Amino acid sequence: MKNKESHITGYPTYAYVLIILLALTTISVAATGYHLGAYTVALALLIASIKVATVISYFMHLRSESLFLKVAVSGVFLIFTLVIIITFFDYLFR
Amino acid sequence: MTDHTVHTEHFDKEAGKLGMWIFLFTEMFLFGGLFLVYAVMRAQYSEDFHTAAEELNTFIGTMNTVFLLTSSMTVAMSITAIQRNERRLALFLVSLTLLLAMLFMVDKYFEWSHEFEYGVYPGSDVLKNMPHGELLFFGLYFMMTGLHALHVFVGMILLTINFIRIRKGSINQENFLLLENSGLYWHLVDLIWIFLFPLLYLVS
Amino acid sequence: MFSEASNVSAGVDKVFAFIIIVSLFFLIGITVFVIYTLIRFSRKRNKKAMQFSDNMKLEIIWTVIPIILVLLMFYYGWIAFAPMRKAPRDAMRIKAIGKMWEWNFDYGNGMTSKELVIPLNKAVRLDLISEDVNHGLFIPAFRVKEDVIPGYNNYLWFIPQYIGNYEILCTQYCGLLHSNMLSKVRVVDQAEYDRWFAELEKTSKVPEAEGLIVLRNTGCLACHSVDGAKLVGPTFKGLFGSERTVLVNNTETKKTVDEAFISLSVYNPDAEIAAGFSKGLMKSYTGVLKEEDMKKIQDYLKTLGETK
Amino acid sequence: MGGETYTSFLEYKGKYKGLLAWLLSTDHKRIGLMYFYVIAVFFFIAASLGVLMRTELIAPGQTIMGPQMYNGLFTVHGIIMIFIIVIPGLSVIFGNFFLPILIGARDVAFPKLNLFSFYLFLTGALLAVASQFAGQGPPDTGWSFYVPYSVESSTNVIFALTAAFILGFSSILTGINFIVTIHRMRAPGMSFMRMPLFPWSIYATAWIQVLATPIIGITLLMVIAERVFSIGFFDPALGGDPVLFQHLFWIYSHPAVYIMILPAMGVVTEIFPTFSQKPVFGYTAIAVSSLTIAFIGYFVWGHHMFTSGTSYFSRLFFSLLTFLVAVPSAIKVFNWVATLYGGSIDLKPPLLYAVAFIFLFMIGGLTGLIQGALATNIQVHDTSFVVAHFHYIIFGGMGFAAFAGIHYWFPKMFGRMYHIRFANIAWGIIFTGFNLFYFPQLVIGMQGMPRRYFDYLPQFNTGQFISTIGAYIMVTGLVMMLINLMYASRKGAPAPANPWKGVTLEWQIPSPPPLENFDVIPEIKRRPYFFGENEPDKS
Ligand code: HEA
Ligand code: HEA
Ligand code: HEC
Ligand code: CUA
Ligand SMILES: [Cu+2]
Repeated sequence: MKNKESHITGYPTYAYVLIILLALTTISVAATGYHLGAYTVALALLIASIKVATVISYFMHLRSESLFLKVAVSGVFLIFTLVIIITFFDYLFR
Repeated sequence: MTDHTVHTEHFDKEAGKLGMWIFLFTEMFLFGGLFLVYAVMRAQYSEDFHTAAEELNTFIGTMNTVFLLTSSMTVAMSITAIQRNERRLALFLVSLTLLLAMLFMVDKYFEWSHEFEYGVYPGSDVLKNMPHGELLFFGLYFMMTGLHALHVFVGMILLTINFIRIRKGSINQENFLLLENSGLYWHLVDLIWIFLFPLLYLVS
Repeated sequence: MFSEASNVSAGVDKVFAFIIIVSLFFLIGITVFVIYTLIRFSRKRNKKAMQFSDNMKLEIIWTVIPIILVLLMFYYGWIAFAPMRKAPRDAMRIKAIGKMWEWNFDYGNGMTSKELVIPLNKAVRLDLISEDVNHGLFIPAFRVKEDVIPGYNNYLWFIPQYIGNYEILCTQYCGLLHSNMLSKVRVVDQAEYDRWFAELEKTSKVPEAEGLIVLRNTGCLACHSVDGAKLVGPTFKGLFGSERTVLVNNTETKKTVDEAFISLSVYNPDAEIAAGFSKGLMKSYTGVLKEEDMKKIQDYLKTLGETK
Repeated sequence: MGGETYTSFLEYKGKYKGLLAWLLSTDHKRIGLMYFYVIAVFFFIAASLGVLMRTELIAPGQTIMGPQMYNGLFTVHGIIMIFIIVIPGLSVIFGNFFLPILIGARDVAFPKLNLFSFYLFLTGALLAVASQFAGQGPPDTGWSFYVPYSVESSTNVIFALTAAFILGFSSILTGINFIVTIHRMRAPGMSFMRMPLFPWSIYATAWIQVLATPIIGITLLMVIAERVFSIGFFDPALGGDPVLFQHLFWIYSHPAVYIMILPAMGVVTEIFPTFSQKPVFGYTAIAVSSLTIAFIGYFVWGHHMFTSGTSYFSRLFFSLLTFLVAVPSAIKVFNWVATLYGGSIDLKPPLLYAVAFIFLFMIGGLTGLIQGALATNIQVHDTSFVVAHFHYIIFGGMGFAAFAGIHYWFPKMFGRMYHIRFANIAWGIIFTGFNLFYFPQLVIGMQGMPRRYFDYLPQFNTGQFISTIGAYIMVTGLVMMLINLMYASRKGAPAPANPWKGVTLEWQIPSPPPLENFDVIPEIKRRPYFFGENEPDKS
């Protein structure tokens, strides 16, 4: 791996990220008020995933990490999603 | 402690960080198991989960989300501060993070004691007389938030160590791996909460 | 060669045969080849090793052929399995109830039997119910097996094709006497089945002794038998009125079993330990067993008492 | 030990003296050896329990013990064998000792963490043994801890659960350590494609350790919570779901079987080229198939639950994937055989064990295919067929690979040589006994002899009897092997640096290796397993 000089992220970037995160939280709380049926969970999870992606790439600096780490992180999420889906092969088709 | 008097290895920062990331993967799967149980239970008892979730206080949950998100930002900023050799600012940011963590725990404390007052705690009679789905919901609730609170606690210890070492100067512009890794850990605690919050407080 | 005991058994056996033949082909083939290589290329005969390390064509061949073979195995396994999950609607339904450590077959209307008796050539569907932990119902000759899990509605079905007696075994580990949780299937012709069924109707009208029901529901029968078999604890058969050697504070004493003896044994089992058994196995039933139930047990044990 | 003077890691004196010099050492080789001793002791304990079980089964009815005792025995036998011996086994012993050397490093990435994992491991192991004696008697749930029985049983289940939990964490930390070591500490010039294949298999294994073990951790925690607080995740009386437990358990425990076998495959892959003086055939295929096994192996857990009332569709899915995961194993077998072909073969004990490994692994794997097919699984599930399958593949596979590895690397580890003829004879006895032992189990399993049975129907007596005799024969051989090795480790003739004419890095340094392995970190210019000038220089 290259011996890079550490990237330094400026304070304003972090502040913007926080604002986005808080805004998403507000949306997600507000959305519970509306009865969207089955879509509520989907929406809540979608918003949570966006938040998580933001935290990982900005706060945890995944953006500036090696390609290997990026692949590994996505791989971990992929495996976990697959495990859930495959478990539901049992529960949904019973 | 070691008998390696002739150790010639240079200090490998990348290795430390990589190790931390991989450790975080295992943490994700640790909670992942609980999320899987949650998903299956919820698919079977969605009605009960709904009624049980109504009893949780969304306000407290939301406040805690705000605390954690903000603390995530402050800890990330503290790394920038160290990188720019602004030690005072870094100390301030780390203590701010600790303060927010404290607030989170206090909130949690009130929430749990409120539930205990109503006789809702693991193994209680009130719980046993609830419909199965609600019982499961609360079981999961205590297990998930309990394990999460334990992680917050560990994170606080780490942050305190960082605080001391920044003051002593052993964490500095050249060497701040511990702070970076603690930051990563702290973000993970945040990540998990980001999922816990809608799943436990916002089910409808 | 293939079993025809049930409608699915021949299908299963064919899959066995297919996989075993393919397996033997590879096992023997590779083994012979390795032995040949070890001899032909031993250092004595072959001083200098050939140096090669790749062959794309070979690699592809031995990736593709196994893939085809395993897909075939998968397919045959599936085809022979498919009928096992499609019970016909008009199948005769019997509840198979598993509990530690016995099987009961419930024919409806409170008629239960310890043995599964079924008519020849009729589809039978067993609904699997567990009263405590996991069990597994296995009839080797029929090639059927499903787990009996509390809170689940699992089932299995088959058509018996030969008259005879077959074993039923419990295959899911369920505690102490897992290996004794056995029963039998008796496949009989229709006429005999009707006769047996009429008999069952008659006997099941006779109510069970109240004490026996209490014993069963409290779980005593897990450790004590009523037929003389030695389980964890001493049997109840012939107990009442007999003379027992018990350990009181580590000294052996002889006592005759009466109502008081039984009460003490149940409410404070460690006070007097029957000779040959260890302390702490039986827990006190104080607060669990009501006085009136105690009375029923005592009355029932009297009927099992010494009969000479 | 050559003419030049150096201090080997065995003799090196650091800050501490005597035993402490070992107990507090962070040297990867010393830690590897400590694991070796601890695991050998536990193997001996668990194996004795196995032999006791076999003795009980020599005849139907009660022979030497009652059911309570028997149930405790197979549970503790299973827990020790699985969680203490085969899951960590090869990767902590040979991984610790040889991984750094094979990639040209002086130690693992985090030596202190390594020592810490060792102590976690020791704690877990001792706790598992304590569960035998403390409190209410040995746990009797089977190593799979199926609920609801594991929640209801009044025995020491919590001890065993906690032990498994701690062992899991030790395994995770080791995994992290190895992944980072492989990423960061390879010698200059050693690209991933120039790395020997044992490190490759350790790499694949470490990823499974890291990604699967936490699941069992949390599952065991849930069972503990259920026992202590009656929370009710799995107990149907409280609305829980017993089958969900099985899912969670096997989500870990299936990948775990590949944690066991991958390092074993790595070990024999090192042995074949050395003893045939030929490069490994299909280097890339072997390396890639390790990763494929690790990845697909993650999604086949349901084949342990074909009779648990899981849905029709999921049974199909898991059966299909089970078959697919068998293919990379097949590829490896073909590559090993091709590696031998055309070599100049020196049939020494390590190679004998490695060849026996192929044979027994094939039987184990092919019986796995029978279990993977839906129709036949119904018949053999939870019978002694399964018992034979996994003893063939774990003991015959991983166990024999371990023996092969020990005989291969013994001179390097201890700087001494064992008696070769004696080792060959022991091998013969073990191999014969082994097949006599487990083959009848396959047969009676197909006829319907269930597993975990303390007592059995009379028609299975012949098979069980032969089995027990086979077990005794095998034990004789194992004891001979043990004696040979123990004697050699103290009194054996000094071994040269490279007794087998190997070409990987561990053979380029003295036996036993010096404290920091290499004076000068070597620079790697070509693929491993290069035995002459004939091979064109790839990559
Ligand atoms: C090291 C451990 C290990 C390994 C590597 C494997 C490998 C395999 N296992 Fe095994 N298994 C266990 C350990 C292991 N297993 C254990 C411990 C249990 C029981 C757990 C319990 O219940 O207590 C078990 C149980 C088990 C079951 C459940 C049985 C039941 O309870 O009903 C199944 C079902 O599919 C299965 C299948 C397989 C398959 C298909 C492989 C494959 O990966 C095998 C691949 C290998 C080969 C195929 C052989 C080599 C190839 C050739 C010779 C070439 C020819 C090949 C073809 C034509 C394909 N195993
Ligand atoms: C690594 C895995 C492993 C190994 C090696 C063994 C080895 C043996 N096992 Fe097995 N066994 C399991 C894993 C293993 N087992 C598991 C997981 C189960 C399932 C448990 C359950 O159902 O929950 C099981 C179940 C099981 C059963 C079935 C119980 C039942 O279902 O009723 C039986 C019965 O015969 C048995 C017997 C034996 C015997 C006689 C040996 C013998 O082969 C052992 C003989 C070996 C020796 C006597 C060794 C002497 C010591 C040395 C030479 C030390 C040298 C060491 C080093 C150099 C490191 N075992
Ligand atoms: C876990 C197993 C277990 C259960 C359940 C159990 N017992 Fe026992 N019981 C034992 C053992 C072991 C002994 C012998 C040791 C002793 O005397 O305490 C025993 C002894 C006895 C004795 C004295 C017999 C003698 O020969 O001295 C009586 C009477 C008895 N039990 C009745 C009961 C009744 C009634 C119940 C149910 C309410 C019950 N037991 C439940 C294990 C059990
Ligand atoms: Cu019932 Cu085993
Ligand atoms: Cu498996």
